[in-house]
Amino acid sequence: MIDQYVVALSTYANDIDNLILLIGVLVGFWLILCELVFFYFIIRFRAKDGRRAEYITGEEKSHKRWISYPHMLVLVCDVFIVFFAIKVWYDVKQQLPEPYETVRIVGQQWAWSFVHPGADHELGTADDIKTVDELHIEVGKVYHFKLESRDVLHSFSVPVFRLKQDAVPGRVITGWFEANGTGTHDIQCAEICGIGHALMPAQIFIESPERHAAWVAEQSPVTLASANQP
Amino acid sequence: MRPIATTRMAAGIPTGRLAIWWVVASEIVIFGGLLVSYIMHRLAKPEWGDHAANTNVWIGGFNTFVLLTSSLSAVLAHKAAVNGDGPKAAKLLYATCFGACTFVVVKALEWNMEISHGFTISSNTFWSFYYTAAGLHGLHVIAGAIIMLIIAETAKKNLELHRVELIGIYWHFVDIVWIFLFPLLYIAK
Amino acid sequence: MSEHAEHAEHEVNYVKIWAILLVLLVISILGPFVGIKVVTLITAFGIAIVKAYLVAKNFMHLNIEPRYAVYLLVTMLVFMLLLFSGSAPDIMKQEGRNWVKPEIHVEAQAPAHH
Amino acid sequence: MAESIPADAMHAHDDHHHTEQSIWSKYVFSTDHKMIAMQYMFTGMAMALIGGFMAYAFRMQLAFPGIDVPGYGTVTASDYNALVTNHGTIMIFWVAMPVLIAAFGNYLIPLMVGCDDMVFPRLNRLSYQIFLLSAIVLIASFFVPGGGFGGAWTAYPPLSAKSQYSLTALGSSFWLVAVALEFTAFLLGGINFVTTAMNARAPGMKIFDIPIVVWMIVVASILFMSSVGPLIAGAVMLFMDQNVGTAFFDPDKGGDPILWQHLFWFFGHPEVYVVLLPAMGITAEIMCVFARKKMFAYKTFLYTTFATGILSFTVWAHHQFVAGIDPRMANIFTVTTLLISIPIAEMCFIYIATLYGGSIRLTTPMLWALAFVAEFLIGGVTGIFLGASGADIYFHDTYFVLAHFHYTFFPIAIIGTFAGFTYWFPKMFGKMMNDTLGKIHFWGTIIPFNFIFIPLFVLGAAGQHRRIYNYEHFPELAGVEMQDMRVLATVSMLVMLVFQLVFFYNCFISWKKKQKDAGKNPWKANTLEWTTDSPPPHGNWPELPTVYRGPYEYSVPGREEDYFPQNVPD
Repeated sequence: MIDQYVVALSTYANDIDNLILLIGVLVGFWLILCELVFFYFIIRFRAKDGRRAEYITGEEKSHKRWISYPHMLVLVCDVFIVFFAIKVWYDVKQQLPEPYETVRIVGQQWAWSFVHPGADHELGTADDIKTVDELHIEVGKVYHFKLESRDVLHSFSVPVFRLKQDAVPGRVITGWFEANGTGTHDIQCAEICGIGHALMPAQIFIESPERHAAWVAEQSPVTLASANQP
Repeated sequence: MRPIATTRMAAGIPTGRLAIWWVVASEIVIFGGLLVSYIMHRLAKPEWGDHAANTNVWIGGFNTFVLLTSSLSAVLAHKAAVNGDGPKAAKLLYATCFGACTFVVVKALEWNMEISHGFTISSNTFWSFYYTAAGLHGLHVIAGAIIMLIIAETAKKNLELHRVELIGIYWHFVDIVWIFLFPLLYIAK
Repeated sequence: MSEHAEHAEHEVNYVKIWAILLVLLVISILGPFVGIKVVTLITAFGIAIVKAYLVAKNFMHLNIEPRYAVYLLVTMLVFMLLLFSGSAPDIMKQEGRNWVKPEIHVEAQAPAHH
Repeated sequence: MAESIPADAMHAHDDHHHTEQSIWSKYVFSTDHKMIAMQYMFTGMAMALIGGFMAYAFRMQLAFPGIDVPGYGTVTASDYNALVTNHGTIMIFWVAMPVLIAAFGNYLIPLMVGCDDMVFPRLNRLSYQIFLLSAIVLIASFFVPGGGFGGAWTAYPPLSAKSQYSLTALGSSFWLVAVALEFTAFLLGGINFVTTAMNARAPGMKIFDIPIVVWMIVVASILFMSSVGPLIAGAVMLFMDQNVGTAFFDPDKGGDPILWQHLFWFFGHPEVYVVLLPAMGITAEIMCVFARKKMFAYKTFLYTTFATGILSFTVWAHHQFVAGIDPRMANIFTVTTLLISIPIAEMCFIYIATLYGGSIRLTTPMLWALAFVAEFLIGGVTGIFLGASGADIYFHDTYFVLAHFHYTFFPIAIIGTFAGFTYWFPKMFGKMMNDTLGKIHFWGTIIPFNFIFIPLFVLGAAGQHRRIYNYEHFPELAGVEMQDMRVLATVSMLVMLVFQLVFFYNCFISWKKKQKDAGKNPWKANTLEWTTDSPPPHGNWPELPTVYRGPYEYSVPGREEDYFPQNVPD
């Protein structure tokens, strides 16, 4: 349903799409049923000469059944939705698989800056690669991100990953993603952050292992890059 | 001419008193929101105990005494009003107002002292909460005192005596807020 | 008026209540001098609750008001409890699942003396 | 001496002696609940025009980026932010609340419970005056140096708290003061509504004889009063952050921006039900009258209302799923959020069941009421996507959210208002409205409405985020077919705005005596307001009515007429 508009490029994107589809089917059923009955009643019970409306209080059990049974069914649907929603939520937001690398993402008015761990896969070392508005990652690897903000709220949103997380000043929020397809896509800011909110586009470059290694080598400070050569 | 609506009592509580309960209810959530925010910060930050140590328990305690006493005179005013003794109710309301003024004056001196010691509203979040919560409460004290003076004026002429009870309920509520502010801001160290 | 009769029946000695409140106030001020944290908490907040109860019951006359007035006020307190329990996991903690507040060093403007 | 007496004092004087009222005391400083209702109604409608104009300006910018919008000029980024912020604020706080709660509440509660005025007429007048002041402050915020506040209607700090981030130092404070004043006005109004409905009921009107719409306005007022406190406290804190240098929401100095979100949404979610319930009440009232049916399971409807009200206090953090709250809390809030769908679904089932066996006349008010149910269903079910935490990761802050809440707020604030206004117009002004013009206006509003927001659902599903004034920087959103959707939405909105002229024309000609007199009870309805003259005189009835039965005794077997007014003895 969603991948018709935005390709799904993370391991959990399809879970989220399927959850949306499940909800769509369940609520769509109720919506269509209600609207059909509703319009049928409007047409069926139009005022006619000589016919009087019925006197139904709706307080008797036999009448109340007509609303109490459907709402039990709604409850059953809710249980399904809750179950799958929490399952997806747990996978995406609550648990963290072991990372291959961790990147640092910092939002500020009005740019994203990214700190890649570089050749040694460790953040906070001398070979970290700092970029602005460009995030380079390798396909098929689990990444953690440490999300921060320098000034106001921002929201790190990657539609192709179906991922969104607000960056809150004063907090470091950890999340994860694993891309399963290459390409270059939008990173957006999804939380209003001032006048330049619309001018805060960044891009994510999902690269094959070879290209990513080449990018890392190209970006790394020369001495470190040569030091790492065997 | 007063609308007939005001004389009805379908809910079993006279209209004025019913409205005061709703006023108190919505005031509970206003102070509640502020105090819940304060308590969450306070529990998270043990170091606020050190900031709180700079408040003066004796001044706070004296102000609690003043408010409790003014509550007593407010409830005695209500009793006088119930007995139909307007002038006596008015005198007791003036006494309550005197308590309110004492409270505000003591508060002002206390703040003056604290500010001169360098504890201003922007020193840190504890002091921000301290001044905001006490200030919001102080505004209620001042507003209550002004309304009380107006009611005392009419009560003196034996008019609208039911209002004495209404301002009393509001006043006791202001008192109760202070009863909780006192340990929260002064005692918990 | 029936309302007045009701008050007469439940006549309480306001001065006595006031005296009790003052005694409680003294206890809550003296509580911290014992120096035990639990005692301080009880003398501070336990007594605050008792004081508030006494004022609400005897001065605000909640004891002779129809029950729903009490329920109304208690409901508001329950809502505040809800607000607390819903937001405390974020505000009250320094870290939670997948997030942490980095240490911030905030110094109060150094007070001269005291 | 006499000429130096202020109008206010004159008015108090008039009250005692029933002399001829001056124009000031009749229209401006009136304490009559009907006049105050009209003041709220027309202030709300004026604010709706301002809010609609803002929508026009920023939708034009979205469809045709960078053009010189006729009547506005170029929409810059800061203009755009200020426009969306104030469009939202105005439509909720200055249109939905004053019209649905204050105007209909003021007009209907005394008339429907059978008394001559609100129990605190002067408090009522004060409430309106504070409200008017708040509206003036809000409009003034656009004309202060720096321009209007542009931090979204949720006003999340630090953006709203620090002027070096928002660049609107004065605008932010004006906005906040306006909102706080508005809350004060509605606290005063709410106390009045609740007390009136509780205490001033006509003799014989038992608790289950109260019309649904009165119940709904009362429950809404109670919800408002019990949820707004934390936000008022928050507003005080935010104001201090802006102007005094405190740091309640500033993490650099030990505050916490998430705290504001909790304080805001603890009020913000019940607020949805605050405006929803009166609209549901109006709809129920109209559907019973024009289906000539007793309300299906009146008591169950009330109990579901109470359940909704209480549940609405437990769901607020579903607005913050991805806002940095602890992810474990999201699970709890998902459960409570989906639970709230049950009472709301039950209310919709009751509407549908009420139609069964009816004798339905499709007059203009009935069309609006039916449209409310049909459209609100869409808004309701799309909310499930957003309440389910897993799906909300994707949908949060996209146009899907926007389309969802417009599918709830548009039926509430616009359809509900038109339903109520056209239904009670004969009572308010003593004239029938033109039915043909009314229907033209109806279809001219409903059809474009769907064409505005269905494209926005699609855009949301495609990942388009809200509050972005120009999509050219996001290649994935700047595609041709996406832009076509935006143009479709904008054009539909223009069509809808044009059709509103029909409504004003209809009001004008109906009021100008071109239509027939309404008489006391043109719709043959049961509730008490239809037993007095149209428009009701000062004091409402020469002699206040007594109530003998419930409000929805339509088509009672064994009675010749198909209605049975509440004040007619057995």
